[in-house]
Amino acid sequence: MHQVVSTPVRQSYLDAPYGVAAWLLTKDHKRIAVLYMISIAIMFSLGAVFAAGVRAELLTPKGDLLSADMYNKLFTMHGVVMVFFFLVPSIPATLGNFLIPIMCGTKDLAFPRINLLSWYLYIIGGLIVLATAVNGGLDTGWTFYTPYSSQSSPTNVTVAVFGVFVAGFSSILTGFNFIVTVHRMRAPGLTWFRLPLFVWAHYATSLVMILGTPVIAITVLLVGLERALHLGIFDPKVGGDPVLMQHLFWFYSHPAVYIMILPGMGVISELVAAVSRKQIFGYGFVAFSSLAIAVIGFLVWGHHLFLSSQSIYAGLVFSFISMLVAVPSAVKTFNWTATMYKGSVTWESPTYFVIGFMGLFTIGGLTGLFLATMGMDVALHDTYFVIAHFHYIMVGGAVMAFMGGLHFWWPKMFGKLYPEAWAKACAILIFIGFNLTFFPQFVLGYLGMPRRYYSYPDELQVWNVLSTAGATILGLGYILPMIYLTYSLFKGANAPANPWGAKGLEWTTASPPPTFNFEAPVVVDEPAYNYRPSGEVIVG
Amino acid sequence: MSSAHVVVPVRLYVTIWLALVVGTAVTVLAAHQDFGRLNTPIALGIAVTKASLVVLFFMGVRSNTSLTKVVVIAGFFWLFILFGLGMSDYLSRPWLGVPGR
Amino acid sequence: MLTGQDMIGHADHPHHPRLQHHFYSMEQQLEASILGMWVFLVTEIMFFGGLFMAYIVYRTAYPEAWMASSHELNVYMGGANTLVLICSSLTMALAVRSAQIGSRRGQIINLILTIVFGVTFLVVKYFEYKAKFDHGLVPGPHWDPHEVLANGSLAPLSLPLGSQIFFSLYFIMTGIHAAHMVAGVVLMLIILVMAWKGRFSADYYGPVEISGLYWHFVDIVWIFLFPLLYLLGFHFGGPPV
Amino acid sequence: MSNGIPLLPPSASSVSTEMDLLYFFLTGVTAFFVVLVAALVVFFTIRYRRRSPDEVGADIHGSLVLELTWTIIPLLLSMVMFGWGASLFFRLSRPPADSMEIYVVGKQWMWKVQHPEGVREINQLHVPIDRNVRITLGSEDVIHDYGIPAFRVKMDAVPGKLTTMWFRATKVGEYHIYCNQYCGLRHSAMVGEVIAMEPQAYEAWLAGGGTIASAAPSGETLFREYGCASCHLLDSTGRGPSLANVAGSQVKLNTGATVTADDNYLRESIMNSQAKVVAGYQPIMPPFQGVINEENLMSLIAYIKTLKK
Repeated sequence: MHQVVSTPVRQSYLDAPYGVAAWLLTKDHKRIAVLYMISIAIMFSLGAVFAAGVRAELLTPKGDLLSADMYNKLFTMHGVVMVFFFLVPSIPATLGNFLIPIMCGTKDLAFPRINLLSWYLYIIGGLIVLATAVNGGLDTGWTFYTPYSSQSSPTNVTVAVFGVFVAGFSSILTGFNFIVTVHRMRAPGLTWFRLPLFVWAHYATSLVMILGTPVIAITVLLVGLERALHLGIFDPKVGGDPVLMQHLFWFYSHPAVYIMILPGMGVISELVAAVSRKQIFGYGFVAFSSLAIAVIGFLVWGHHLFLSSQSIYAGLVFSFISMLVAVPSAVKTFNWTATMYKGSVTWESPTYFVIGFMGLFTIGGLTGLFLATMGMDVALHDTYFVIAHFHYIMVGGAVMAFMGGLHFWWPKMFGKLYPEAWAKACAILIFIGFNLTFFPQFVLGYLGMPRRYYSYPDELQVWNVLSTAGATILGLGYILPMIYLTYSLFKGANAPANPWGAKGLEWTTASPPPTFNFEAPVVVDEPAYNYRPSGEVIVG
Repeated sequence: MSSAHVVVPVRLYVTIWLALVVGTAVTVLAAHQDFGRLNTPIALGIAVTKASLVVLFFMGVRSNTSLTKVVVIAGFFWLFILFGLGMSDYLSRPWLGVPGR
Repeated sequence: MLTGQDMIGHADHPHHPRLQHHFYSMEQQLEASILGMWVFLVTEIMFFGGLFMAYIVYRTAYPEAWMASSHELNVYMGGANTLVLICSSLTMALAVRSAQIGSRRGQIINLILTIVFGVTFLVVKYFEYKAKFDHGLVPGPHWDPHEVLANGSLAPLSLPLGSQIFFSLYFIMTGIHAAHMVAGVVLMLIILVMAWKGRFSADYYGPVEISGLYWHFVDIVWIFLFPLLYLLGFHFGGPPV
Repeated sequence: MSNGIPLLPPSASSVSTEMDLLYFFLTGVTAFFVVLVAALVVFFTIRYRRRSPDEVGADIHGSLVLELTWTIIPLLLSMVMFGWGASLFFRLSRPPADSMEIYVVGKQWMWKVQHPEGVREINQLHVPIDRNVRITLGSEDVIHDYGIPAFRVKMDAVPGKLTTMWFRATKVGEYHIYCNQYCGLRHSAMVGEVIAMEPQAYEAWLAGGGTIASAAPSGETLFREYGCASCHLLDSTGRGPSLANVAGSQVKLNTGATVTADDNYLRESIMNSQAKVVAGYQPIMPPFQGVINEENLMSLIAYIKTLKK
């Protein structure tokens, strides 16, 4: 790769200019990424506190710790905060925001001001939703199913859905910025097939963001209007169909799962290549599987409606396509595995996160097939099996990848090294805690325990106790990095430009990068992951 | 260099405008006639034609990059995913003959 | 496909004052903003798409109610508004053209005309909505359809089940469209001020062009709303009076 | 119900064995691939660990054969899952013709059950074993979901329409009923028991009049009180069509179309009587939407189904 010679760094993006106003009005994608990182860390912590309340209540079969009302509000806020304010923006708005312009060899995203606007919309949406949480709470579940949300719920649904509506635009603007940047801003010589897979994955994610998010926006708007003005669109009494809301909702919310996991897959693709110091196995297949997931992911939403009075024939189509979407995920997993074959695999902390991700994501993906199998779904629909499955994908997969990426790029983002031993302990704790929390929920699900239950039959207690115990370990696993990463900011050793010996444009510039990312214009003349620049490389 | 920014003669814009006015008149006149099952296809056909004129000429897609064309087509393609798969449920609900299945 | 690699040659040229620092050239900047606008319009398509989906579902379920309710809409106002919007699209296209050839006067005249047409549309819309409220065709607790008899008095009107949903969708679809019109008029006012200050030239007219794209898009939505909402009722007991 | 740590729910219906088999098949596939991937990753991590700081991996870029292998094998496996699952789902969706009919209405937060002969109960469900039972579900307010894990069946109860599920209990016992679709404050209290009984015991229970006194009027009473009987005469001379033998028959409408008079048609024709008018009759019947509740509606439908010439 054309080495941009690192002249001694005069000023990193963190240095100049200081001050609250300089940060809050910044147009620098790296600073916006940091703003996002702080905000989603707060949202994640809040979501985790809500989850802790839920798990604590479920320690015993009877409803004793909380009131049923409080319990319902807690799981609702856990879902809303974690999905719309943590998982959807997590990797794209932080790592993606920081890295995509650098990986494209450019100074910034195409629309820096819109990037900042996106963060402000996120904050406004978040504040609206949190205001609802304080002011009477919200008890609809994050799915806002009608007619419960539009007629029956005693809580402030109209305001809450408006918060989600606003946050949706923040997501749209992020995706929109990425798409234009990848199309229009790539450095000379940086062809599509020289792009890092992280960029491919984010491109695919952005497609889902811009094509799906507007539909959830109009859906929650309709729910809000229906509730405020009693328009009747989802009201069976005047001929409305509540199930239509589920169609519209899942048209976004199933692909939204890919908004959460695709960036994680992008992170893992980078990490696997870097920790193995090896060209990714089957670059083209990994790249196009991201696009395949994004596109096919739009055709499967009806598998959430098998038992909702949806036509069985539509169900057949949705089930069939859901099976197809499993294939590109399998292709990715096998390609990552094959990348490690004859690699030079480091035992540094990112490897721990990669291995953790591979295990959890594989379980999460395969258990999705249970739910896409129509007959099986009859037994599992709306049980804890569903909860376990999507936590394996979203937490086991996406959050593990996020943690891995955060550790991998931390020295680049802040120019500081974190304590390796603590990072490894964190990965191990999360892996153990996660499995202990969610594996029992698979069993609970087939035993029939419905989701969103405040009390449950006595014989299910043993699995619930295990799950709550695991959640404690998991919580510890998440608190740890908040401590040692913050510590590293102040006391960590200064990081060199390329601490991992990895390939990629981001490692050719200083740690932390200067305000305009590179000291000199970037020209790219080699493929990504070119660890053995011996000869021209056949992609595929 | 892209050809997106050709300056189009005023005459072309006025022609398109005339076509749109005529299209509006035609669709209103067509609505006065009863073509049975063809009523909606005719109305939509005229609307699609009018919209295409606006997209191609007023919005300049005709002379824009192929990427813009792909973006426009993708937008409508996704719209039809929503309509098509959504209606696959509603239209096939009576087929099995079991309520709610 | 236009990326930085095509631009490297331009990098050494003296910078245009309107070139933002992270672009190589004015051309790349313009291409990026045009692509950005189109991507944004795709999100708009999907946003309205959810409403059209609801429209299709309920029209299939309640064809009678759809025709009977459409019959209550005012085709003349709807048709007039269609023509108004088509004219505004023409003036918008001409405003962009004026910017391309650097005619400040052309921009100002055409932008003002566009704004006037836009406001006309909204005024007509206001009278239309008012009539619906007067006739009790407002979904929700105040749903109480009436019709005006020959002697001017009101008589209760019986509409089939599903009509309330038609009017819900009518208000939401045309309401969101009208909100887009308001946003468009505000946008045009901003562009007008910039044009007044002579901000645009043959090298730099991106803001006019992308605002124009937005304006045309709003026009296109109406081109579909008009037949789908207004013209349906013709087959229900003859043309409306 | 169980001692020790439960792994599977009780197996008490005609489909539970097959559902378990499908579950084990899917679990087996999952376990195989998880172990495969985990073993390979761990093995590679150890076998190819970095031995010197400057070491890089081998120059391998991909293999079309491998890519095809791990595309096609998962595809074929998922097609097996799809086929098996779809076939089971179809069987679970089509109640056998000889099923006895029970009506269940979900209401925040209870299940109201109505047996043949008008016998009623709340939250409990008494059923005979070795008999096909068809449950017609309705909802009074929001979406609920009637699930019986021991029978491996479940279905949403959606307001504004009727839905169907069926099962054949095979083992005498008491099993959980859950509401699976979140429905508000006391969602987790919307539970009950299904009591599977020997057929004779069920008959005896029915004869005893169920577990609650029949406070609600019978379908026949409702038919009279709502004035249905004044137009819908049995001999087709009334202002409304005769309802004798109407259930399940083909009905010709005034639009020329023909529909099957299933439960949802009967429901719609009462609630929204103008929607589908029988050919040869005037649309003079008032809609009963908002007049009649779901529970009474179910009674009416059950009664209409008993009408014979």
